[in-house]
Formats: sequence, C-alpha cells, structure tokens
Amino acid sequence: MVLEKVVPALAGGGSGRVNDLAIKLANVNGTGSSSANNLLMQAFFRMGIPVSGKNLFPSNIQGLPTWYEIRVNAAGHTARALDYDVMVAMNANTYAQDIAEVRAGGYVVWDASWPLDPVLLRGDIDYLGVPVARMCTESFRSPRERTMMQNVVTAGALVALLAIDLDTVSNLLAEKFAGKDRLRDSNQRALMLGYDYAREHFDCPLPCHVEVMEGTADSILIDGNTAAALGCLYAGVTVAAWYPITPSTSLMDAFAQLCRRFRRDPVSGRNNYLILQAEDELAALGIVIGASWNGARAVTSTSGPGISLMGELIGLAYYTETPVVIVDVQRAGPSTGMPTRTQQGDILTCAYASHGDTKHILLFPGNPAECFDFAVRSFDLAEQFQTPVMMLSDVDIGMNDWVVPRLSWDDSWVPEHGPVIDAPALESRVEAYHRYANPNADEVSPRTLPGISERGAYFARGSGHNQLGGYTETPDEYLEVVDRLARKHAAAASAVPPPQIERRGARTALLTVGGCDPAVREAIELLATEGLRLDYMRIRGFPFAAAVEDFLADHDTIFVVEQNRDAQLRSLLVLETTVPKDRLRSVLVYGGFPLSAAEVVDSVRTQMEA
Amino acid sequence: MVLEKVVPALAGGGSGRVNDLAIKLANVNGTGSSSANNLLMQAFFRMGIPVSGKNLFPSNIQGLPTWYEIRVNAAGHTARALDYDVMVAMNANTYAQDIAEVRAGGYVVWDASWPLDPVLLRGDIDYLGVPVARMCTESFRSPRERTMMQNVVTAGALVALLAIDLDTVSNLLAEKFAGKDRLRDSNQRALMLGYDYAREHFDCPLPCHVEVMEGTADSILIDGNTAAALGCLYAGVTVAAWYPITPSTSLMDAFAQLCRRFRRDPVSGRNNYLILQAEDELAALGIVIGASWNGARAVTSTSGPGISLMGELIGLAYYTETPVVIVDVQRAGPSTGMPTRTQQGDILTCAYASHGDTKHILLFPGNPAECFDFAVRSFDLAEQFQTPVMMLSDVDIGMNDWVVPRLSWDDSWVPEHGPVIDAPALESRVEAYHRYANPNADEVSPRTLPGISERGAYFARGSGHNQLGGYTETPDEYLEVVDRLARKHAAAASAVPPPQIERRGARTALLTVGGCDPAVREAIELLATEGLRLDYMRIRGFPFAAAVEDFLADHDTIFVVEQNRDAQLRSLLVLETTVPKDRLRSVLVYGGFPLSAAEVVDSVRTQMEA
Amino acid sequence: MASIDKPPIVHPGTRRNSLGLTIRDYEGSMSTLCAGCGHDSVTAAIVHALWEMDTQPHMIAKLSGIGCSAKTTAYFARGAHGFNTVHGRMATIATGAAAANRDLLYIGISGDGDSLSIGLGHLAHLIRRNVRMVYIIENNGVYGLTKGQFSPSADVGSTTKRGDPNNTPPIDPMSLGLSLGATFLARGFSGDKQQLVPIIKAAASHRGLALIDVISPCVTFNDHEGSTKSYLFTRQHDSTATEADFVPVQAEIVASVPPEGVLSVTMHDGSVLRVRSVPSDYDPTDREAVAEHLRQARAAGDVVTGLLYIDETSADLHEMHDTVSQPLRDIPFAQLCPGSEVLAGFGAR
Amino acid sequence: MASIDKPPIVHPGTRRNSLGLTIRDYEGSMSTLCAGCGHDSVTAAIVHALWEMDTQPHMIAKLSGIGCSAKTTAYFARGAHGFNTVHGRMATIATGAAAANRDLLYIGISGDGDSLSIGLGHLAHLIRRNVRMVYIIENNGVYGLTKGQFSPSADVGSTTKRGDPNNTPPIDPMSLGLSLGATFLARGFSGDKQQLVPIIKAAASHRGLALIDVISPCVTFNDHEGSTKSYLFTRQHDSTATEADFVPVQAEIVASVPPEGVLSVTMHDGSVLRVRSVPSDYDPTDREAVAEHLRQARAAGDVVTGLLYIDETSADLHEMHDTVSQPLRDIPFAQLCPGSEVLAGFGAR
Ligand SMILES: Cc1ncc(C[n+]2csc(CCOP(=O)(O)OP(=O)(O)O)c2C)c(N)n1
Ligand SMILES: Cc1ncc(C[n+]2csc(CCOP(=O)(O)OP(=O)(O)O)c2C)c(N)n1
Ligand code: SF4
Ligand code: SF4
Ligand SMILES: [Mg+2]
Ligand SMILES: [Mg+2]
Repeated sequence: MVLEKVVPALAGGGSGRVNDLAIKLANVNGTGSSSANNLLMQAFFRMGIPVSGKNLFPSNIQGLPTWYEIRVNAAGHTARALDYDVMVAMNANTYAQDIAEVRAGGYVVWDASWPLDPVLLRGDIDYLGVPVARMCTESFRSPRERTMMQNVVTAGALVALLAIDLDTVSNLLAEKFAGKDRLRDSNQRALMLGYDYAREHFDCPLPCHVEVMEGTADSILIDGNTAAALGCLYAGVTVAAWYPITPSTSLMDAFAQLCRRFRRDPVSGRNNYLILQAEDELAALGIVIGASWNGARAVTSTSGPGISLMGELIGLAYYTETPVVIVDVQRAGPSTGMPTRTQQGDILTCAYASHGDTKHILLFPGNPAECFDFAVRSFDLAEQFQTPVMMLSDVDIGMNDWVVPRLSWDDSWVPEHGPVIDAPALESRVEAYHRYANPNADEVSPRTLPGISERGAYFARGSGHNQLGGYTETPDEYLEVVDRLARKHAAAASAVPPPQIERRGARTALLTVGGCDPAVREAIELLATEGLRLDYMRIRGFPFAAAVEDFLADHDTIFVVEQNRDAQLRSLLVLETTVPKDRLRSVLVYGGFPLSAAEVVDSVRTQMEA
Repeated sequence: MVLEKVVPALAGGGSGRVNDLAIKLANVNGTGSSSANNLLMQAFFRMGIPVSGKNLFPSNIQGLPTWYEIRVNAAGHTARALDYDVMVAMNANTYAQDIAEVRAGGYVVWDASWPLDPVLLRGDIDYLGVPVARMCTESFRSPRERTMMQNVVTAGALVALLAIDLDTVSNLLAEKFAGKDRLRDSNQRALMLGYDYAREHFDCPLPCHVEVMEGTADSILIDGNTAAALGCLYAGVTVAAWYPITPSTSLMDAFAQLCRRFRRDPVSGRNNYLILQAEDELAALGIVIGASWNGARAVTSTSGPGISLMGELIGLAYYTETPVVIVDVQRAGPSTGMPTRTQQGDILTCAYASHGDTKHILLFPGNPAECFDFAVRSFDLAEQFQTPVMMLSDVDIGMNDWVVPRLSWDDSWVPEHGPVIDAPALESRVEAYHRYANPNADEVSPRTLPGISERGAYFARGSGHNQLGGYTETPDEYLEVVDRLARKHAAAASAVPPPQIERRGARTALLTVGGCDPAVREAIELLATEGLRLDYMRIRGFPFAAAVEDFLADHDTIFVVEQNRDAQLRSLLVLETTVPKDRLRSVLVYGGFPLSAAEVVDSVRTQMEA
Repeated sequence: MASIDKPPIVHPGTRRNSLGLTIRDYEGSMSTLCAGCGHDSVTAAIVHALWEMDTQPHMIAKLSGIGCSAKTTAYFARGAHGFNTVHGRMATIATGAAAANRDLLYIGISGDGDSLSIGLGHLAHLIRRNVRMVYIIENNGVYGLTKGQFSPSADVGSTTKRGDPNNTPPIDPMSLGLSLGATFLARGFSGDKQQLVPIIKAAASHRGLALIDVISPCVTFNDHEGSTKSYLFTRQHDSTATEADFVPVQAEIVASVPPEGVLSVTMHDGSVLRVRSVPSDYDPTDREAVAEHLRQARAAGDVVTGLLYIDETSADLHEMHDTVSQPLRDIPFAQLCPGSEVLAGFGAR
Repeated sequence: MASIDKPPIVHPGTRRNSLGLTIRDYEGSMSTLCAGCGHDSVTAAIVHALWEMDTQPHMIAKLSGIGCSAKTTAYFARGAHGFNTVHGRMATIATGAAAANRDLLYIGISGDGDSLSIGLGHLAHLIRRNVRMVYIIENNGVYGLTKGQFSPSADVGSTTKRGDPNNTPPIDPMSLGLSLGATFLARGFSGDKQQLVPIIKAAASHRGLALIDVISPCVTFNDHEGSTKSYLFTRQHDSTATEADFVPVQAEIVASVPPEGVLSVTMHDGSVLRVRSVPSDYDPTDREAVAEHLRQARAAGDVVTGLLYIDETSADLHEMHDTVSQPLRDIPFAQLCPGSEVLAGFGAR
C-alpha cells in the first residue's frame, strides 16, 4: 500500500525535541548525494546549531549503498548517534535495514514515486512519502539532472519538515553556484519542489525540528584532512610526496589546492613548492627523507598499507636522525581491510615501526582543529629531535566535517629548526665538525645542511656509525649512538602535546585517544546521570608526558576506549608507563564506524557491574 | 725488540687448564683464514672436546680486521668467553687491541716476520713469535699461496702448542682436498712448517692444552642456517624465494645445494623444486604466498630490513589466512645497522608485523638443532593455523658452528597440512563451500586448493570479508572474521614449542630466548657457586604456552636476558601474559657480539645488590 | 571489490561449448563498477574467450592487485579460485602460484597504476622470468579507485577533469615489454571486443608471459575531452597493426600455406595462431621493427592495437629452471624427503 | 661502508685547478673494497672529472644505496655531504634532495642489483621525472657485497664462479632507459678512464638525469672465465659508439662548424659537448637508431660504450613543475606562510 498524505500521528511522541536530532540519509553512491548532504550541514551550522556529519561510504565509485548521518545537538554532543529521528531512505536496496534503524516515534522520508512494500511498515514510526524521482522526471530534462536533483528535492523536503531556515539554504545555493546561474536556478527549483511538497502534504515542522541559536559563533566547519593540509602550509612545507590512498588522498588534494592559491611566487608567478605523486609509498617517504636531509620541510601522508611499506625507510630516518613528518590517516585493517571505514589500528605499528630497536614520536589529534595545530607542531618536533614524527588521524577525523573553534595563527610564529650549524658558524669554529658528537651531552646533535660548507660535510648512513658519523662495527661506539637515540626519544615526552585531562576527583576514569573524544565525553555525562562519576584523559602524544603517569597513578580503574581489536593504546601505556596492568580495562569498538556514546556506556556499565 | 726464542715463563700461570681454553684468531678478512679456523674447529670436535667457534667478521669482502674465537670446554660451556688464553695476532692493524685482550698468564702468537713494537709488550703474558709470512715466502711460489698458506702455518703452530692431534688434522686436510693432491700437499706442508717451528722454538704443549675425550659422541658440528635449510628440505618445501641478505644468505645457499643433491627427479633428472632469487623481499614473500595459496610448501628467508619490507604482505597472508613461513636471521639494527653482528632486535616487529590488528606465530630456536626441528614444525604450524609463521634465528645461531646432538628423523613422519578439503570431499558434499565459514565453531576453517574443483572455488582477498569469503564493509560480518583470527592466534599457544624449563625451587629466575641459552646456563652455574640459586626458562614460541604463565607466576623476580636495547621479549611477556610488570627485570646485551656468561653474571649481580 | 550475486537466469536456448557450459558459466558476480566502465567490456571479452576455448573453470586461477581493474577478477569465472592481493604485488604472487602448479591457466588483471607505478619492478621481473600467464593491464591513464589521479601511462598534455595537464612523460607497457624481452605483447581496446577475444585466446595458449595492454576508458574520471585515454580519442586514433585469428588445438588445421602477409604460429599447446599484418610490412616477430613502429605511431599520436609481438621460442619460468613436468605441489612427500639415513650423515665427526 | 682516514700527504708539486684545489682535495677516505675492484677505478674517474671541472666540493651531494658500489660515495669528495641510504631507494632520496635544492650537483652511485633489481621501479620513475643528477651504475653482473649472486644484468649463459649458468634474460639499463625516455645515456668501462672522465663531465652538465652504466668488474666474484662482465671479456668485446670531448663554460668556444661526424651540444649550463661518432653513421640523438644499434651489438655479443644518447631539450623535474629558480629550502618563511587573516577565513560560517 502506498502512503501519500500523512499527518504525523505520533506528534511529539518521544521525538518532540528541538535542536537535538539525528538524521540518516541512505543513498546510492555516485549519484551526487554528497553535495546535498553538505548543503544541510552548512545550513545547520549557519543556524548556529552544533552539528556533525558522518559519511559512511563504500570503497567503490558508483552504484553501492552509502549513508550520511547528521546529528544536530544544542548541547554540543556531536558524536555518532545510533537512534535516528529521521531516516531519509532513498535507496530501495537498503529500505529494510534503514527503516529498522529508525527510533520509535521517528520518521521515514522515502521516495513515493514507487510503492512501498507493506512488509516495511512499522506501527511506531511515521512514513513521509515524497515522490522525488517522479517530480524530477517531470521538472527536469537531462537524465543527469533528473538523478542529481533528487538529492536537492529531498533536502527541500527536509528544510520544510525540520524548519531549517529556507533563506539560509537558498543563500548557500546562491554562493555555491555563483556565476553559474543555470545551475543555481535548477537547484533552487529542486529545493522548492521538495519544500513545497512537504508543506503541502505534511504539517511542518515536525515536532523534532531545529531553531536558530548561537552555538557555533567563532566555530568553523572543517574536515581533518583539510585542516592538516593547512597546517603543512603554515608550517612552511615546500616539498610533499605521496601516493594516493584512501582516506589520506584528500589531505594532499587540499594541500595542492592551497599551494596553488598561496604558494605562487608573486614576482615570477612560479611555484614555491613541489608536490610529487610518487610511484609508491616507499618512494614518497624516500623523497621526504631526501628533502628533509637537504633542509626543506617535507611531508608525506598515507594510510595503513603505506605505513607498512615505509617501515624500512622509517628506520633509516630514525637511525640517520633525519627529520620527517608522516601523516597516517588510519583506516580499518588488517591488509587492505575496509578503506573507507575508520579505526585506530596503527598505533603499535607506528610507535615501533621498522625492524631493530626503534621508537618514534606520535601525535594523536582528536579533531580537525588539532589536525591543524599538531601538523604545525610535527615539523618543529621532527627538526628539534631530528627523527620521524607520525601524526595519526583517521577516516572519522580526516574525512568528516566537524564543528571546531576557528583556527588561529600567531603571525610572530617562526619555525623551530632545532640545532643546525650554519656556514658562518662552521667557518669560524676551530674544532672539526662531527655529526653525532655531543659535546654538552645534549641528546640532539647539531646537523649541517648540504651545500653550505666543506667544514660541515658529513656522511649520513643507515649502517652502524659512531659519534663522529664514521662507520663502525665496534660495540662501544655503536652503543654510544643507539643509547643516545633512546634518551632522545624519552626527552620528547615533555615536548609533545600534553594529555587533555578533566579531573572530578574520581578514582575511576575513561582514557581515550583521537576522534573518540566527543563520544567518550558524552558517555561521561550519560554515566554521570546514572550516578557514576568519572575522570577523563585523552592522550595526544607519545612518548607519554609526565601528566599521563600522574593521572594513571591517581586512578584505580581506567577504561581505555579505543577503536581497534588488540587494545593497542592500552598496550602502549602498559609498556611505556609504570601503571600496573590490571588497572587498565579496555573498551574496544572497531567495526569501522565512528564511535558513539552508547557503545562506551554499555561497555563501561557491563564491566562495572561484572 | 724482536722476540724469537721463548720458553714460556709463566708455565701454568693461571692457564694450566686442560680442555678448557679460549683462543682468539685475529686476521685480515678475505685472506682465507676461515678454512684454517674451520680446520681447528673440526680437529677439536673430532678429539671429542665440546667446542664452539664465533666468527666476528666485518660487513666487507676484503681487507678489514676479522676475528674468530674458539672455545673448547670439557664441561660443555661453549658460550663466548671474554678472556683469551691464546691470541693469534696476525693482523698488525689490531695488535694493540688484540694483545690487550689476552688474560694474564696467556699467550700471544704473532707473525715474527716483522718486528713487534715494544709498546705492545706486556709483562704478564708470553709472546710466541712465528715468522709465518717469511716461512711462506720461502716455501711457496705463487703470491696467492704465499698469503693463503699463512693461516695453515699458524694452525700448524697451534697444533703443536695446544697438543691438538696431528693425525686428526692431517686426515682432515686429506679429506678436504681428496682428489686435489697438489692442494693437499701444500696445505700439509704449511701445516708442518708451523708445527715444526713451534716444536723447535717453544716447549710444547703449553700448560693450557687439549686432550682427546669423549664429549662429542652423537653430536654434530653445524651452523643454524644449514640446519634450517635441512629442515626445509625434510618438511617438503618445493618452492623457495629469497633476496640475498646477510646473514640469511647462507640458508638459501645451503638449501639450493641440498636440493641439487636430493631433489633431482630420479627418472627425468629434472628438479623437484624451484628456488627463485626474487627482485626484492616483497617479491620473495609474494612468491611464497602465491605458492602456499596454491598448495605448495614454500619458504623465504631474510633479515631485519627484509622483514620491514614484507610488512604489507605479511598482513595479506594473515588476513587471507594463507600459510607462509619466513625465517628471519636477525642482525644488529636499526636500519642497515651492523649486518654481520648479532642481535635479537626483531621480536616486537615480527610479533605484530603489518598495520592494523595483527598477531603472528613466532618460533625461537636456541641452537642449530632447534633450527632444524623448528623449521620442520613451522610448516605444519603455518598450515594448521593458516597464517604466517616466523622463525627468528640470528647471526650467532645461523652462521656460527655449534656442537649439537645429531639430527634425527622419524621416517614415518608426514606433513600435517591442516584442514584442506579435497576434490572428492567437495564433489560429494551437499552444502556449498564457504572459505571462512566455521560450522563447528572451530577456529581454523578448511581451505581448498585452486585447480581442484569448481565447488571449492573461493575468492581470497585482503579487503574486508565475511565468513563466506564475500566482500563486506558491514561491522558484524567484519568482526566475525577478525575476532576469529584473534582466537585462532591464541589457540596456537598449545601448538608452538613449549618453553624449556629448569626448576630448582628458586623464587628468582633467569628467562631468555634463542642463542643466549649457553651463556645464561653458564651464568646460572657461576652464580650458583656464589650461592645464588636460580630457575631457568627459555622461551621457544609465541603465543606463549601455559607453562610460561605458570613459570612466571611461580617467581618473584625474573631476569629477562635478551640481545636488544628495548627489552623486546620482556615487552612481549608484559603484553601477552598476566605477569605483573615489576617482576620482570632486564639484562640487555646488544653490542652485536654473541652473549657471554660474564655479561649476564655482572648484570644480575649488580641488580641483586642494588 | 564489493560483489553482489547475480541471479543465474539460464535461457534454455543459450549455446553450450564442448564442455556443455554456457557463456553464463564463465561469468562471475555482478559488476560494481561504474556504468560504462571499460573494465566491464574487458570482463565480457575474457568470459567470451574462456567459453569459446572450452576452458575448465576450475583450471583457471584469477589474480589481481588493488584498483577498480583489480575488481574485475570477481566478475568472471566464478568456478575458479581468485586472489585479490595487494596493490602492485600481483605479479609476485602469480609467480609463486605458477611455480607451485604449472598446469593452471593464470589470468592476472591489473591497472596502469598497479602495474606501471607501484608494481613496475615486479612486472619487469615477471617479464624476465617469462612466467606463463595472461597478464592484462586495464589501462585508463588514471587511478580510478582513488578518484582520478594521473597514472604513469597518462600522456604528456593529457588533462584531468579539472583541466590540469600531465607534465611527466608516460610509460608505454608495450615499449617497456619490448626492451625487457617480453615474448607476447598485444594491445586492445575495451571498445573492440572483436579484436580482443582472439588476442586473449592466443595469450592463454602462449608459452610464457602474455602481456595485454587494453585501453579501458574510465568514464568517471578520464573520458572527457583532453584525455588521451577516452573512448573518443582511442576510437579516433586506433591504428591496427595486426588481426589475429586463433585456431584451437582440437580443430584440425587445414595445412595451407598462409596467404601473403599472414603469419602462422603454432603455440606451445598445439593450437595455431594466424596473424595478418595490416600494414602489410608489419612483422610481429621483429623486435626492432615493432619498437620502431610503436614509437613512430606514438609520435603521430596513434594508438597501435592488435597482437604486436610474439616469440614462441623462448623458455618459460619452468623451462628455465628445469622443473619436473608434474606440478610441484603434487609431488608425493615420499619423493621429497631424503629420510633418516641421509640426515644422520650431516655434521657428523 | 667501513672507512679509514687517508693520510693527507700533499705533494707540493701537485697541480691545482682554478679553485686552487689539488686532485687530492676531491678524494675521500681510503677504499675498503677488494684490491682491483672496478669500482675503485670509477672513483678515480669521478675524482678526476670533479677536479678538472673546478667543482666546489661542498656544492656536491653524494648519494648511494647499499652494496660494494654504494660504498664508493665515501671514497671521493670528502668535502661534500654524503648519504648512504638503504638498498634500492637511493633514487627516491635523491629526488627529494634535488627537489629541496636545485643548485647542487647530485652524484648517485648504484650497483646493478641496487638499480635493476630492488630499485628498478624507482630508477624508472627517476628517469621519467628527469631529475637533474649524475646516476652511475657500477655494473658487475653480480651482487658483490652479498658474495656473488647473479644480478639482473647478468647475461644468459654467464656462469658463477662455481660454474652454474644464469638462465634468466638480462636487463640492459641503456635499452631500458631508451624505452623510458631517458635524456642522457652513456656506458663506460672502469678499465677505460680516458673515456669515462669526459662522460662524467658531460653528465654533470646535463639538463636532467644522466644515466651512466659503467662495466665495473668484480674481481672477487665475477672476473673469471665464463663471466661476461670480466675485465677480459669487456676489453675483448668493447665497441665504442662515440668519443666525447667536453668544453667547459669558462673556455671560450671557438665557433667552428664541427667537423663531419661530430655533434656539438650546448649543455644547460652553457658548456659545450662534442661527440664524435665512431661508426660515422651513429647518431646519439636518434632514439630508434641507438636502440637498434644496441640490440644488434648485444646480439653480436658486443658491449657498446661511449655517450650513447643525449637529449638536451627535455624539461627536468623543476621545469616540469615550474618551481622557482631559488632552492625551495632557501625560501624565507615569510614568503611561505599566508598569515592569520587568510587562516581566519577557512571554514567560517
Ligand atoms: C599500498 C597501497 N597504496 C595505495 C593504495 C590505494 N590504491 C588503491 S587502487 C590504487 C590505484 C588504482 O589505479 P589503477 O591500478 O590504474 O586501477 P584503476 O582503478 O584505474 O582500474 C591505489 C593507489 C592501496 N590500496 N595500497
Ligand atoms: C632491503 C635489503 N635487502 C638486501 C640487502 C643485502 N644487500 C646488500 S648489498 C646487496 C646487493 C649488492 O649488489 P649491487 O647493487 O650490484 O652492488 P655490488 O655489491 O655488486 O657493487 C644486497 C642484496 C640489503 N642491504 N637490504
Ligand atoms: S572509477 Fe573509472 S575505472 Fe573505476 S569503475 Fe568507475 S569508470 Fe571504471
Ligand atoms: S666483492 Fe667484488 S664488487 Fe665487492 S669490493 Fe670486492 S671486487 Fe668489488
Ligand atoms: Mg587505471
Ligand atoms: Mg653489482
């Protein structure tokens, strides 16, 4: 039976919330749904409502199911919500599963161009049928428009149903298609088609809807890869090398676009940068090592498989003490795994990457704003400690849009290159220069750049070398260097971003990393309502700062929340702090979707009850 | 001043021991010293005296200092000794350091063809000058012989000085040069030149000398790489792929030689094997994966850098559940490190190799005999658990000659291929075959081989897949498989070689791995003489058997002795057992030379006193 | 590599080959590639060739790396084992598979990124080893699965959808193959099944490595004006070097002197390949001439297609290594293990 | 890579170049290679060329992978920075170094294993990118440092010391370079310094990647009878294609029409290269003809030496990417950072 005219029966039935709702849009990928999703995100954002969008897309270009989840929450909880107020079901292939996911009292917006199989009907939700396809066929001529515009029509219906500010949406279209009037008009037309249809057939707005508020002032809506690219731009990167791989590709795409805009030499019009699409990840890191050795700030971005391939060269950079920055936008492993799904599965691999005794500096941004900050800091750290620095982002942080504080920049900031001896200093000094000698027992030895002065010449090698930089196979000489490398790594503990800590005087705490942040914070609030008080710490760098030790020492039970199977962060804490193992429990969610508070709450509750 | 005729002044001075002495031979590499060293090793071995040889050679082909240490010890202690009774100093470039290493009351045998710088004279040792070069120039014509024979002359002198059985040595020469009379004669001549000279100028034997005994019956003298190659031969390996790298090269060389002898098809005279020198380590492992997927037993051998390069493909084999065997003959890292020096630095890298959540089966042979046994078992394990198995050997075990019990073989042994469904079974079964389905909840799912039957066809992929082997990006389906992989790995704990344990009811224990075995055992005896009773456990496989847990639980203090900087075995124990961290202390020796008991004793003593 | 099972609708009337199999029996799961993707046409040609050759599905082994092209292996011969490996390493895994069992028909599907970028070194050594297999590069000048970056086969001046030109000279797998001693080189166009099917059949009967470069347009990222790997460009610049005609073993060969300008090659499996040169002086057995022809064509902006070069005389991997004729994986253990007595001899005094 | 410092004995009488430096100033630490190793002769030729070219030592950057050949970088230009990287990856690190600073003279030393086996893919893409550097392959047909296994340049039939023949066809870096569009290809012989020095000078002045394949016998593992990379074999089969004569920038060039059969090329730095063809019809600018010549020679078992191919017209890495003339690493930070105002604009409502 087809549902045409529906007056919401369960008005307010559990869904009568304002500026607190979760929408899920189910589509077929490659049909242009993303621009419509983006339109809605921007609209909520401009209305001042904290919002997040989670793109659950397949590793495929066209024709498979894809979902987009939008959560607006006045309280600022923007982690993934698992119960949906509104399901926009536009993919007949996934109707059953999509409709099943709607919360009781929620709504299904579906394409009423074709009948709906009665088995899909639930009594506890409302069905709002909009003949999207039919309307598009009637109103648009080209086949392309007829598919593409369906998403805009749907958006129009949502604007009406959720009381999204129509002018805001229209303005967004106007801005987006500035100069492309024809496109703008057809989009606006499609928007109104859906809008009017909804107003006509349903009494709008629905009980659960949105209102303008002031929750996003001084905030921006941005994805982590773009933010990280900005960080590279501002840190002064001139050489970048990469090999395409989901989900890191958009980082280099963004960096290339930024360079085209901001890195043209005003005088010559030529490029103040060089971005190389390498033949593989080994080459990408090799290029970065060569450029850094030669004094340029260089970066590569990749994902798990690339990290595995870079292993040998990471060891070379570590042992030759060459600064390099690697951004690992993590995806679900092992092997090729699920390229478009999120996971925090490379923590251990990165911490100890490469054979032999190696330890690396890791940065764990928790949101796009930190992707920018940490990207900038990563280059300073790499040069100060003359070693590889890896920034671990992931699909959720890197590719989804987050509302974060506006990025700020101190124009007096200058890069910290760490100890480097320049030509004058070399020419004037009496004693000969030796690359790895530490007169003042300082852990980092000054380096010199090629092309500066004969007096600074040295031979970098991945083979056994002594303090002078000479080849050695003599135990004592070899030990002097590798032992210093261990001390050097330890010394970085005070230089990496400190943990983010919230103490409430509890003996139990939740500890997490990266993009789990919003879900875990929300979980803490939810558990508080159940009378469970919890402290909070989010790890932001490795080696671990002293504050991490202190926090661990002050708690009897610490739940380590992370998105991998093998409790990798917990493992790193066990190995690299003095915390007794049994104090650390695990909350592991690693199915590939962004974390939600509910998953954390459930796990903590059951473990506490046990 | 030149010392010509010397009557040992300090006769018996601390060195009057029989069948208990340490000899160090200092040479220039590329001058054929190895065959002479081998000659001495064989002689001691045939005289029935437990003996070991440690080759401390440079990563170079010709012209650099090289050392060979021989320890004969009736009690069977054959770890590296640090105080030398006899130093055969044949490399003027290292005279100073070599002579300094001789124990008080010891002897220096040097080439008296040229004067000895007086600064090199010590009062507490004897100098036995043999004009080796001069004698060779006088007695041999070709320049090549004149250098090569010097080592044999020196050997001859040692035969006289140490009372090595002359006939045994002569027979060895005869055997070695069977059919090459000219060569045999000149060698024999050289031998006697040194022998007679020593008899004439020194009163032989020295107080510290050897006597025939029965300590090596049913033993063999063999290096670990040869033994591992034998293991591959006996396990039924038909495909091997490798990329040359020190110190694993000799393993494949040995395997190739064995195949040439034992793997020619008797009828056709063609090869029952295929060994491919790959273009790199990635290719080597790729070839092994392809061959194993296709049902052949295949192996690759490499060292640290190769392991780093294999990371991505190890993950592929892990996730597609393809059996592969990798032998990692460890060398000193990081990076290229010291290729000819020993270390146990790849333990963590191998345990968790590849990005994402991965865990692997590791085997840790402690001597060449176990290299054979474990090599054979590795193929069964790989097929039973359908996963990569890595055998971690090292420079010391792999390339040095060890006296071990004769290798034995049960002719009724047949390979254990694990669950594989053959054509008849496939044709007869009613239900469809699915690669990763586990009807009986068993952790390992039966596989099928290509080319057998359409009904067994499946699609192996490193991307997300469900129990049926189909591609998936659905959390639950993905989790079913990766969670089973974790259980599968855990299940291997009871299948890997159990630890070797010696209980003496002590609360304190020494725990070690691999080639540290003899040094740690000797250390236990030495410490016992100081009244310190210690239990002993040697880890031989990962995941850890239950016995490991029990042993750890039964001791308050456990010293983990290993040859790396970062306490990698200790780390693995901390992560993969329930032992409280503080019970595990570390004894770390990682300068690149084989471990000696003294190093262990010193460290334990100081830590106990602290 | 998503795959949806295709409803096995069997039209009673569909033709059957000598094994009694219909063309449907050589298909795989439903393609999840973009509508119009060239790769799907290659799949169709493979299905057709396998069916016409009466290949036993289970005697096929399908291998690929990662990429849209790599997904193709799931779309044909569902009765065969398949291995979707990792990006750029398929050649190595195929080499190992071929080493273990020389009796299967190995079909490797790769992309221009998979083969000419990350996997170039392996492809080069696969060629040297002359591993017997069909190796198809579905060449679209871009990285499809990662959304359209240039691949090493992109021509200088060819532009992205956004209009940025490629500035790095391309790698032509055919010229590369010639310089590395490849023994079977062919180029097809996914838009010309007619030409591709016999080439695939010939490749499957070749003694060693058969490298087929198929221009297979990416409709989503590289089919626009300005692309030199588009359907339009390829159609307009297609210059046929040879026309191949494949005569299977079974069919008795009419012993006739091949007409002027037609080369007749007996493949290692006994089947016969007839190659008609279109420029009548084109000689697919003359490495130099072919190289010359390719370079001139490239200079003229032409895309030379057809069976370009063939050498049926060179040894393949197994012949080079003189391995037994039986698959190594099938040799009974008893023949592999020297036994206890031999072992007792090692290292003894 | 062991290195022993060489006693700097300076003979008062030694000649000095225009920088006032003696040839000794271009040497490095003492070689630890085997006595007679071809690689040491290559080192000598490099030292000689650098000295004659008046190169400022600190403006040189030396790079290598791993191998006996890789050690060479320690034996010349002690006044230059050096980077002994890892096996097979030198090309990538050199590319990055060149990207960061286009003003240095990059000299990469590799081996036939380092470049044609594990590093083949990188070499191929280095050629495509036409990175300006001198890339020398010290080609001995074996893996020296790992004790004599065949490398991919070993000819079929060439035997190991133990007498086992190689059965896999070789890769010839020159033919490979031609097929990949290399812009400077030369082959030398470590036994012929005369010929090698001017080639190295020309390479150092080349606009892009200059690939020099030097037959450099391994006296320890591959100089025996049966080897086709031995001193004897190379001497007996050396067939010179061209003789190069290098005229530095400084020297004023006598504007004379080059004599018959002599090609005169002005290098990007203004110096002039005169190439005399030995077979008078040999044209080092005709890719086809050179390829043809090389293949015929190989068929005849000859080793063609000399400057084989040159193209001074193609853009190098920096030109392809239109980078500023100043080294990227020297651009002041102020010119790289867009500042706070620009940043404030991103992602705002
Ligand atoms: C090690 C690794 N690096 C990068 C990727 C990401 N990736 C997947 S497919 C692909 C390239 C695909 O291009 P091509 O081989 O031409 O195939 P096409 O999609 O064009 O058919 C890349 C770079 C990966 N999967 N693995
Ligand atoms: C990743 C890696 N694999 C293997 C090795 C071992 N290895 C060192 S040098 C070398 C080959 C050297 O041959 P070539 O490049 O021809 O140099 P040559 O010694 O002949 O001059 C190999 C395989 C290594 N160092 N690193
Ligand atoms: S993106 Fe291109 S290559 Fe990939 S499926 Fe679509 S059309 Fe084919
Ligand atoms: S082994 Fe060969 S290549 Fe290596 S140094 Fe000796 S002669 Fe030279
Ligand atoms: Mg492609
Ligand atoms: Mg070599």
